[in-house]
Amino acid sequence: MIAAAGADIRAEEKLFSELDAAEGGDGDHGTAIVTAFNAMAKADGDDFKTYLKNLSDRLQDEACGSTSTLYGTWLQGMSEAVPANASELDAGGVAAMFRGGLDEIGFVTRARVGDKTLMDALLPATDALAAAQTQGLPAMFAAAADAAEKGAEATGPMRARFGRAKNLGERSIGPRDAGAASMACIFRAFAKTLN
Amino acid sequence: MIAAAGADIRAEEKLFSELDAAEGGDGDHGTAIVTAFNAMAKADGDDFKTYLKNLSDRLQDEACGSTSTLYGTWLQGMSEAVPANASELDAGGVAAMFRGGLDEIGFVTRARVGDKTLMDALLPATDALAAAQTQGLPAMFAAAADAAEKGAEATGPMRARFGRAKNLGERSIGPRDAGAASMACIFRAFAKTLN
Amino acid sequence: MPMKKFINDPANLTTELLEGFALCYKGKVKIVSDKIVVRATPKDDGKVAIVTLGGAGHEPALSGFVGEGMLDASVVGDIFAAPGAPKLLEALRMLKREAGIVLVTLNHAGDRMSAAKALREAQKEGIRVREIVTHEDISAGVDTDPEEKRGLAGCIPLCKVIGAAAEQGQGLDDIVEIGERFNRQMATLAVAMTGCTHPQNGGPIAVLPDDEMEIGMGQHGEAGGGRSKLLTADETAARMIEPLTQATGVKAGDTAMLIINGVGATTLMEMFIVYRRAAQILAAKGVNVIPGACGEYLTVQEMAGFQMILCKLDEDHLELLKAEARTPYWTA
Amino acid sequence: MPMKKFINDPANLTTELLEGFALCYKGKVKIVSDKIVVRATPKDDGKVAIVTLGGAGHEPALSGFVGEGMLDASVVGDIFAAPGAPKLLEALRMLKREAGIVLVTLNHAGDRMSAAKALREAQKEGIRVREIVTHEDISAGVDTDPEEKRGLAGCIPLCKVIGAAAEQGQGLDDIVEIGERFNRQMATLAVAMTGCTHPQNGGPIAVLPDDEMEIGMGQHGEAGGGRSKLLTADETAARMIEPLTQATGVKAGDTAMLIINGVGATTLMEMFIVYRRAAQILAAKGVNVIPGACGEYLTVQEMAGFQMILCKLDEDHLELLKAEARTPYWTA
Ligand SMILES: Nc1ncnc2c1ncn2[C@@H]1O[C@H](COP(=O)(O)OP(=O)(O)O)[C@@H](O)[C@H]1O
Ligand SMILES: Nc1ncnc2c1ncn2[C@@H]1O[C@H](COP(=O)(O)OP(=O)(O)O)[C@@H](O)[C@H]1O
Ligand SMILES: [Mg+2]
Ligand SMILES: [Mg+2]
Ligand SMILES: [Mg+2]
Ligand SMILES: [Mg+2]
Repeated sequence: MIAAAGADIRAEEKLFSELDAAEGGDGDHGTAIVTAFNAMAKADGDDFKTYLKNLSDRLQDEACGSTSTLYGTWLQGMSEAVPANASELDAGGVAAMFRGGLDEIGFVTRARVGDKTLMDALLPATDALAAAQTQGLPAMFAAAADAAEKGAEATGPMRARFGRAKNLGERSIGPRDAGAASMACIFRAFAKTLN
Repeated sequence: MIAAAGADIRAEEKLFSELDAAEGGDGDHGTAIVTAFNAMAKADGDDFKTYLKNLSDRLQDEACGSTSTLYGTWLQGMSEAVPANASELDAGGVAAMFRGGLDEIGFVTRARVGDKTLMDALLPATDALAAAQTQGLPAMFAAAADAAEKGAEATGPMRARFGRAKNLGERSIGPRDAGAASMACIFRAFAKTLN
Repeated sequence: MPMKKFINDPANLTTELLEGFALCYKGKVKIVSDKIVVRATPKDDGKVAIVTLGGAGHEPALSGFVGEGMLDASVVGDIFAAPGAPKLLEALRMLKREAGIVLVTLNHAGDRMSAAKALREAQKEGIRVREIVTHEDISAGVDTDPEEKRGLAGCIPLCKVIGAAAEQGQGLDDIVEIGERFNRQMATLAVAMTGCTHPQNGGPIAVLPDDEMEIGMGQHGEAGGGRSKLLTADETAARMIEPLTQATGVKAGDTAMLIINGVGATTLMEMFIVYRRAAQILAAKGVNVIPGACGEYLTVQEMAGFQMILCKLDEDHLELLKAEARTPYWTA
Repeated sequence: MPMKKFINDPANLTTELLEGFALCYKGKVKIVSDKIVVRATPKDDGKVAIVTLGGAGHEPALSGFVGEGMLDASVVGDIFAAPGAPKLLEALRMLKREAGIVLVTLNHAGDRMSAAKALREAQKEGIRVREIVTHEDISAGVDTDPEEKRGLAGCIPLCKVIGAAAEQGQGLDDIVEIGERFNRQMATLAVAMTGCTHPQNGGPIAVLPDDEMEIGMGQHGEAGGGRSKLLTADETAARMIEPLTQATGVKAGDTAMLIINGVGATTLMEMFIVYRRAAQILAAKGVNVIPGACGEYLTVQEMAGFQMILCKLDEDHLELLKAEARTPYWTA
């Protein structure tokens, strides 16, 4: 799943950097997220907990910027939320894992829905996973991908309140948030591999 | 005469800077020669010797670069070549005055005709003044202006061997030399005021 | 138009630039563990250590100020990107000492998040460390919540001051007090005239129309809101020094220092001309302006523009600024 | 496109920039007689004085190196233009002393002509002064007549060396010998990637196509002849360090110093990357490369490019380079 998402992310690298620049950021989100996936490609681990922790560590070691800490924290939270030695997860376990990731991110940033950050995609996607728990993994991820995409779309007319883009004020309105767009791309890739 | 030449020089300021840049110099000859004429406008003196010396001093005080020393030296040489207290000069005196200026410039630079510098205009103009001595001042300056202009024209196809432009080598070929062009402009202005 | 920079593979930018920096100043600094710049000869560990973190691409900042009298370590991220929390934690472990550590964090989301994560872990491990967050950019308005204000080049004189205090052997709490007082009394405002290119992806940052400039530009070319037609140097200086004076509260009889930090393509010629007018305006207000600095300290690639930093100084700051410093890019 | 610079009336550029410079570094320098920059506290006049001359627009050069351990005076012309001979003569009169004066002249037509005129007059007046002409630019070819080679930023380490010798109280002849030996053993090569704008007339200098660079560019953007497509940092470093090694004769076992002088818009990031490769190549040849410098010392407005300076060092040079210097833009 990481490999598939990595491929889709790499294909859109330029777009993510352009969105970062367009909303008033420093135009490097594409570079950051691609570096993150390159780092994650080197991770391994026999069970979910170890693998997720390894993903988090690799990513934080090699990727920099907000992306490093946000994604690193997300993966770390997921790792902490899965049981030790588990090498399979049921629908409830997956939903709990993503909930754990979201909770941990909440510790490093105060951003929530409406602040024009990746939280606009991640929050509804995590909620959708939980809501669709009874319908099995493919349906859960399809719902999450739709929710993430809708969330990312909605960031266009928002005014950035966190991250570098916030300094632009009114002028940040228009383009989607770079981090929300890449997060939606990741959930879409997850959904595709499960179908 | 200085005032008239100054007006013509000012009108062409941009051209002289462009020629300086085009032949591979630093694109400031227009600025330098205009500064020189602004400085000279403040000079006075009751006789030729004092006035010329004053022109030279003012110019060297305020103008900078090669122009400062070349023109300053030229005027100083002229001052030294005229008799003390003279407030009028006959044709021979004028020719001798310009000859003195040229000789003194020869002290600060080894450039001669063919090196793509102001010497390509000044040398033939000074010779023409001497050659036309018997025909009176207006004819002398008309001949000098023609000679200076022909000399400046001829610098186009030359390869610069002195000044900043020399570093361009082959690529200095094409545009006229900036200093030769401004020198020709000065002689033309002198010729016009005498007509 | 292709990007015109002297670089090799964009992926290796930070590693290569740090290698070159360390080779060039090998008497003064060295790289440990890939992205941590430390002094060639460490400071006596009975003294408080000063550490900072930040992305690359802003050279000489921040690593150029590692050395005698200023920083003990600079933890470097990728271009314009904060280093990850694990790297910072590693540096904090390396400098762990009873006297303690001061971590200087510029207020940018990435740096703050890395610092928060690393500090939480460091404190768990019993490392004695206190953070000073700089947020002296007044482009969002003098009265804006400090949490919302960016940290710009004002961190450099701040590091000079606390670095000197640490060198004197002052205690952790005193150093933090001196630093926070300096922090509160300084303000920075940036202006940009042209954008620049991101050296990794070649993309444009902060494009400005041919006849406009922007007061309030951020450290990475993030926009600031104060667009105007081109102004003269004197007009620009006046527009910037007035709010800075207001923000710092500098008034007649006070002592202050003025720094012009070029961000890339703006010449020292221009910085001197701007410094001149700003210093004249301060002098006319009766402020005692001590010698300052004009130069490139914290840059934004080849962007044309500068940051104007005004620091109101107390007696102790004045003395600490004068104390010996021998880093690659700041000496006293 | 209008010129984008923070300036006022272009006619006052030099005066205003010098005023700003002197205000900013008032503890170290002051302006006398309009365009002569001297130390705030003069050196003991039992010691030889070091003077140089040159146009403005190259800041911090040359006035930025006036101060303890380097220059006693810098005589400044207008933008890119040598000062007139009378100004230089005035400075020589001001510094007249039995110990003598060394005048450092960069080999450019205007500077040479002013120096020649002023020296002739000074000698008539019994002022003891000797000239060192720098002409270390090898762009015209290593074997070119020195009279035909330009003086670039190599004059700065040269001034450091002779400045230190003067500070030690060495005699005029010894200082000239040390300086001429340093002069013969150094070489500089410049490269440009973009042109710049003349700050007085707004005209373009040294326009380069979007995908080309030029090795051999002069101090004022005068062309040099080595046009090529854009090269990487490593390729550029290799193409430049090889002829410099040849010109200086640096070989295994020798000690050398490498300096990268940014001319305007090129970032320190890039200079470090270039320094890295050039130093690695020298080290691979068995050369002992001592700590060097990367920074903007002698600039050409906002041009992108740099000068690479290689100096082969004798024992005495090595020691003189390390001696204390506390000028605004060069310290040791
Ligand atoms: N404080 C924050 N809280 C939540 N998300 C943030 C925050 N700061 C940045 N982001 C997210 O990170 C994205 C930018 O990532 P990136 O460009 O890699 O970081 P940087 O700001 O270090 O250049 C933004 O588009 C936004 O989605
Ligand atoms: N060594 C020299 N000998 C004769 N003329 C020279 C010399 N150097 C420069 N010139 C003349 O001066 C002109 C350039 O003047 P200017 O641009 O004012 O000087 P600078 O070279 O100081 O920028 C050249 O076009 C040339 O005619
Ligand atoms: Mg970004
Ligand atoms: Mg010129
Ligand atoms: Mg970034
Ligand atoms: Mg010139």
